[in-house]
Amino acid sequence: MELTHRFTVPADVATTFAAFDDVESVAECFPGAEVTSVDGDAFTGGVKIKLGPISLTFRGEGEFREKSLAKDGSSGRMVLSARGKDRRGNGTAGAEAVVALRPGAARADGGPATDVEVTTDLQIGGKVASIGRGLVQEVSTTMLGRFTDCLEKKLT
Amino acid sequence: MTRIELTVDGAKVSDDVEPRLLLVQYLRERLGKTGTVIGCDTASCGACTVHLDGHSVKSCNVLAVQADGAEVTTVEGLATDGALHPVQEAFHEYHALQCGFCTPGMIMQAADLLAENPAPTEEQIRQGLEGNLCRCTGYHNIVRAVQHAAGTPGTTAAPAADGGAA
Amino acid sequence: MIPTAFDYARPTSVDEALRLLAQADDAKVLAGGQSLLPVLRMRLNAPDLVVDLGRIDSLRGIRDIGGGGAVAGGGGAIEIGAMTPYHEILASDEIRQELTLLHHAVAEVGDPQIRHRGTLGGSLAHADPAGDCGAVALALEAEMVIAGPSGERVVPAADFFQDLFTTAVGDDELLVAIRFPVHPGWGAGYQKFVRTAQQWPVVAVGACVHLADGKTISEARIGLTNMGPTPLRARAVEEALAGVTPTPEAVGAACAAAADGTSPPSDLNGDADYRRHLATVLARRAVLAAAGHPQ
Amino acid sequence: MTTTEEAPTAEAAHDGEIGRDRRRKEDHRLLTGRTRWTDNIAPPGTLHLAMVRSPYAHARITGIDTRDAQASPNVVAVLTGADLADTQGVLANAWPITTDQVAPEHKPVAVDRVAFAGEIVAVVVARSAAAAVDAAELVDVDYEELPAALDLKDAAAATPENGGALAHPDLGTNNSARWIFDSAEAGTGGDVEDAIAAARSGGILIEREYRQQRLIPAFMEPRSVVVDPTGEQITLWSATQIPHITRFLLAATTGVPESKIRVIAPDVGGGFGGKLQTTPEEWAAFAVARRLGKPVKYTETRSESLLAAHHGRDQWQKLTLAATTDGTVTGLKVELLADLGAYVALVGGGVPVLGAFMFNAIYKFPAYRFDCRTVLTNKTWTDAYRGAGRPEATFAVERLMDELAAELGRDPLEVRRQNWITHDEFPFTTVAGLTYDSGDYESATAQAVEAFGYEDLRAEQARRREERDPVQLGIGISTFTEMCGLAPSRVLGSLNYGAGGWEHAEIRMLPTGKVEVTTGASAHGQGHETAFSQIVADRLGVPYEDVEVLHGDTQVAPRGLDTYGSRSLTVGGEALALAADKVVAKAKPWAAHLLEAAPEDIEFAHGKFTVAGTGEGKTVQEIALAAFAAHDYPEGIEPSIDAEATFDPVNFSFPHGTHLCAVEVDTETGAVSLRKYVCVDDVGTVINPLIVAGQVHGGLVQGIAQALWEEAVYDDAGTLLTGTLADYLVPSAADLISFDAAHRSTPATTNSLGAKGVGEAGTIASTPAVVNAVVDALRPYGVHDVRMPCTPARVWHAIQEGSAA
Repeated sequence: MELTHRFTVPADVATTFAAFDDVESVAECFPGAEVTSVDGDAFTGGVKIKLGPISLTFRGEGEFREKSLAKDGSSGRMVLSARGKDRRGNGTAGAEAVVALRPGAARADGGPATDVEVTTDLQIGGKVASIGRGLVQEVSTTMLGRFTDCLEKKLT
Repeated sequence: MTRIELTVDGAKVSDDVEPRLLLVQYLRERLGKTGTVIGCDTASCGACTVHLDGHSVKSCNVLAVQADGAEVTTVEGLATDGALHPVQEAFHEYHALQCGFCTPGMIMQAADLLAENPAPTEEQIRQGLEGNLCRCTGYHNIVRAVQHAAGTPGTTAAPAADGGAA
Repeated sequence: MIPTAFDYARPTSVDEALRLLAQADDAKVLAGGQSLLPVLRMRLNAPDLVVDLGRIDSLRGIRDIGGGGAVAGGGGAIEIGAMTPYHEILASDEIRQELTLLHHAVAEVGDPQIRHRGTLGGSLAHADPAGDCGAVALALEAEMVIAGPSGERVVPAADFFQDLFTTAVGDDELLVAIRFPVHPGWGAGYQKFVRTAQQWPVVAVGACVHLADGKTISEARIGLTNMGPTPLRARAVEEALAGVTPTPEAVGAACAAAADGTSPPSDLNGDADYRRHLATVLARRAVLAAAGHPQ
Repeated sequence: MTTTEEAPTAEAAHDGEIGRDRRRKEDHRLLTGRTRWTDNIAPPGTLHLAMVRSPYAHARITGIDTRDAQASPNVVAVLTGADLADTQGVLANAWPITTDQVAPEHKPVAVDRVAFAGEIVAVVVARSAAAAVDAAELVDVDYEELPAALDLKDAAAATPENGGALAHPDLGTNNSARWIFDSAEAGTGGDVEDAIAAARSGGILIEREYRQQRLIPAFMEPRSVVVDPTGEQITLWSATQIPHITRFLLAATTGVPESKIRVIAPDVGGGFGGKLQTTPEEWAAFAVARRLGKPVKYTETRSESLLAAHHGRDQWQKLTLAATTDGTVTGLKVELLADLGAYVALVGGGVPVLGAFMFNAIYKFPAYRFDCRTVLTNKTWTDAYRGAGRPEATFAVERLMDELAAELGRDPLEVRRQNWITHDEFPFTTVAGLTYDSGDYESATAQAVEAFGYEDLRAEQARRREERDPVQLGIGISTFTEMCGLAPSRVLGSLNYGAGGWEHAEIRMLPTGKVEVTTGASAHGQGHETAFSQIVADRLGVPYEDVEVLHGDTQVAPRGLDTYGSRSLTVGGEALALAADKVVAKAKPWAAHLLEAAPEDIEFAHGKFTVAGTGEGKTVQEIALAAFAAHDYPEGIEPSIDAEATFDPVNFSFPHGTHLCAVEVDTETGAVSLRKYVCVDDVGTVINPLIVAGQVHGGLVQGIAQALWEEAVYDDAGTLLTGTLADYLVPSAADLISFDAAHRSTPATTNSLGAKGVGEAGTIASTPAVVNAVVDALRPYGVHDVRMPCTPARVWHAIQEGSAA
């Protein structure tokens, strides 16, 4: 399941890049998420997905597979991968998110802007993915939408 | 544990049960009413259908604690004084069962259907059985059996242990 | 499969239920249980506490609440307790005559066994985008009565459904009743499209229309099911229908906009394109049925 | 909708039991809830099992932490594949279709690698089922994901060199076996390439690719197993079709002597091939019970059943049909890929081979080639599902005959008539090398056409087309035959099948006059107790009520090869008939002795031995009592008139039939609804018309469901998306109509009963009838095919694409 979210941030690419680089701060935007440890580009944590009838707690680890920021600030890109499993052994989740940053059109006040594109390949597996019209997939999509909405608000 | 008291097939029973215990598990595991069976986990197949206070329900989709104070009739309580219920008779006569696993639920739902509508059309019978899956009969003979039972005296009056049909 | 262990409470009043919810960390409210129990059995949820509303008698019943109150329209209103099972709604002559669209939709919910246990309030609070009654509540411009720690509040259906499985009901609140304005003289049509009978709708459309002088559509309200994360109103269709003589061609043309502003899912039952198309066909059929059979 | 009485036919007038529509003996216990399902059985002290299953399609197990689960309340043990490695045995493949077949070893509980989502990685044993499930959630398994082979075509093409995913990397290939039949090589027909070349230059060539989607048998009773190791024997109760095969393979793969194993299939709630399996769950339960010395029980949930019980069908078929411009078929070439899933199941590899002999169906094709590859993927294993191989073949050829007719602009019935074997040509040896012993396709078709109102429906179709009615009518035809009564042991041996095909029966004449019958054919809904009672009552001349049929217990009926492939009546029923004849033969000297007459003067009729020309006689039941007492009997014979018989037929049986289906297709929504379904099946002699009609109805719906509703769907990571009955769409009564199912009879010549078998007929025939009808409705819209299941979305898209073309 691949999902793409796009938004624009009122800051230059380098500033936006730095904001994304702060895993703990970014995680605050995911409802129910917490980062328990950070070690260089790797981190561990959990996320409690709680929506309507569904309540699942995933624990796992993630890492930045790639981080590149053009020296001239013309582009930034990071690839973040994370995987986890449900606390009750009923499912697995894996995600690879590619964050692509490009300078956006200058703002009305003349300040810099960055166009952000987050492409997430989300894979829910195990029992939870097998039941009820892809309910868990739908829920995950919704949660991811809320996450990027929050990021957008946080950075703008 | 929660204390429950209910009437099952005419007999009063009481037990302490875990709140998470499903009615069908209570019937099967605690009361030995193994005539009622479990066919799925999503309330799709209807194999576990029983009557709860006179109405058909899927007993896998009701907690035992929710049945506290209620009257439950299972397929084992449907025959009265050794005589089969007209729906049971009709299922036999019209070969409306093969492996028989869906049969208890199918019979309980058919009995409920006829209690609510004593003279259903074929279409109404089919709609009335939409919550019960059968893999053997193709439903053809089930529909005929229910049509036949609809014309049989004694079908529409729910059995005494049923607590009466609404 | 058996659910995970939980504590169980069976309050006999709304106040008691609210107190339990306020104290609980992780509680689920059990109404008819027809959607909740499969979820618990699949262990997609493992609440600490289940609060069973089954013994709160005040939550059950169908009441004529007259023309006053918050509900506009002048035709009076009917209040349905949140814990009223579908089969009671289905058996009500009053609902069949005054809220025909609701009657039609309820007749299509699940299967007979589910309708014996399932409740209107339970399903609306569950807010499954494929549930039959959400779109109908929107089309009928129902109002939701929500009880909370600080008393009751009334939320229009349009503000009630917020997102996938998300409503205006807070964790410490309960949906206690649904009020439906009665629209004398309006016609109703409900079109549910399924692949097999007991399935959730692939798409469903509920329509109610008012015909001026019995000929021209003066006003229409259309609710869409499973065309996005929440039930939706097809506003573009409603606008296009105003003043239209309900011929198949004219209604069809107006209903071409049925999928405007929707974001239907793609799943095993159909892709989003197909659902968008289906919405236009079902909307036309629902509107024609509504216009052809005014009350 | 029509409700038609099942054809009473001539047999109804028969004064014996055979042909009577007896109400079933089985019914009473099933109607009143006194049934003995495996899940109802719990010896004292039974422990309950829960399975920890892999969420990944393909992964290495890098660690299993069972500590929390072990510490969970009421848990007795948590056992991993490593714990059970030495005792759990393996799951055998009984039909390696080629000598060089590639097959991975299949351990019941995975030891270091999982090859499909749902594979068992650990077993939790607890004092209650709930405690076992609670603890199973606490087993923490670490996996390292491996690339998964999922798509059938990709998997077939994958090699270590091209980097394609391999289901079992150590095997170096996903291709398990390649099996070819070529009529030119076999000497049964010409070279299909010649026929294709000729058609290419001046005839008609129909080239199509059809997808047989993956199905799930979805028997109503979830599988369940109870193992009691206490006492001298280990008793295993299982919801299985094959107690005898299970006992043999348990012994063969675990080292426990066969004599120490008793397998019981009590009441079994449907199978349809889905319980024709030796399962990881049975083997694991057996190993755990032996290890703990306690009775154990495992009953799967429905979602586990859909995930892990074997699936069926799942083939890609590439077909080339050559014909002359006058519509005479000159050759058929079949290239087939069959998805085995992660392991080669009990007879899974052989399923396409069963179809290989059937692609030519009822037709006189002069040249034929069948080339199939079985392919391993990281999905649930596949094996027999009602019809096994033959529905796939029938679908292909019946779809092709419709396509040929469309190409020619002719009525599809006419094209079939032109090509089928006529009644005066039997016995007929086909291009696939089978000899069809009997049949009458013309009569069955004529009867079906009349009952259907074929001409009227064609007229209505024309009218709707003319009026551009948004709801179009389609008519589908399927004239099928099948090889069934899976038996001839020599033939099965020549196909490399691991067992024979005989069946065994025993008749015990009890002193009270009751007749105790055992059969190795273990029923799961087919009504053996009734139909077999009829056969025995007829042959022995005893009251039907006095016959008791026992089955499904290796201690009660020790010899048998179980129930599948529509074999019970043609093989098992015949064994019973032969045993009954032996009883009569054994009783005859007793009768002569007791009646003080010469054996040659004794006549037997209606259960009574009489002295020719006198009224004096003894019933076979009276002789049974005399044999029990054994006070007075001829010298030189044993004091028993009991008999047993084993029957191994010389050929398969070949039921056939004509199925006609009318559907209405709503071109606005793509919805397909059944309008009318008529079938006339020739299943040979009918023992019980009521049971035969029931088998046909049920079969029809399973075939119709393949056409319209059912499909097991995986996502691109190998997760089964149709994991509940809310997602895997088994139809209900509300989705169907009543059927007009009649039968005719040209008796089989391969058994004395004349029976041909009926269990699979409806399923085999109905799928192409429905799809042909859907396509027929949509031909004016430029539609030539709709992939199964013909969902409304697929139908609607097909119309859009067809109309745009």
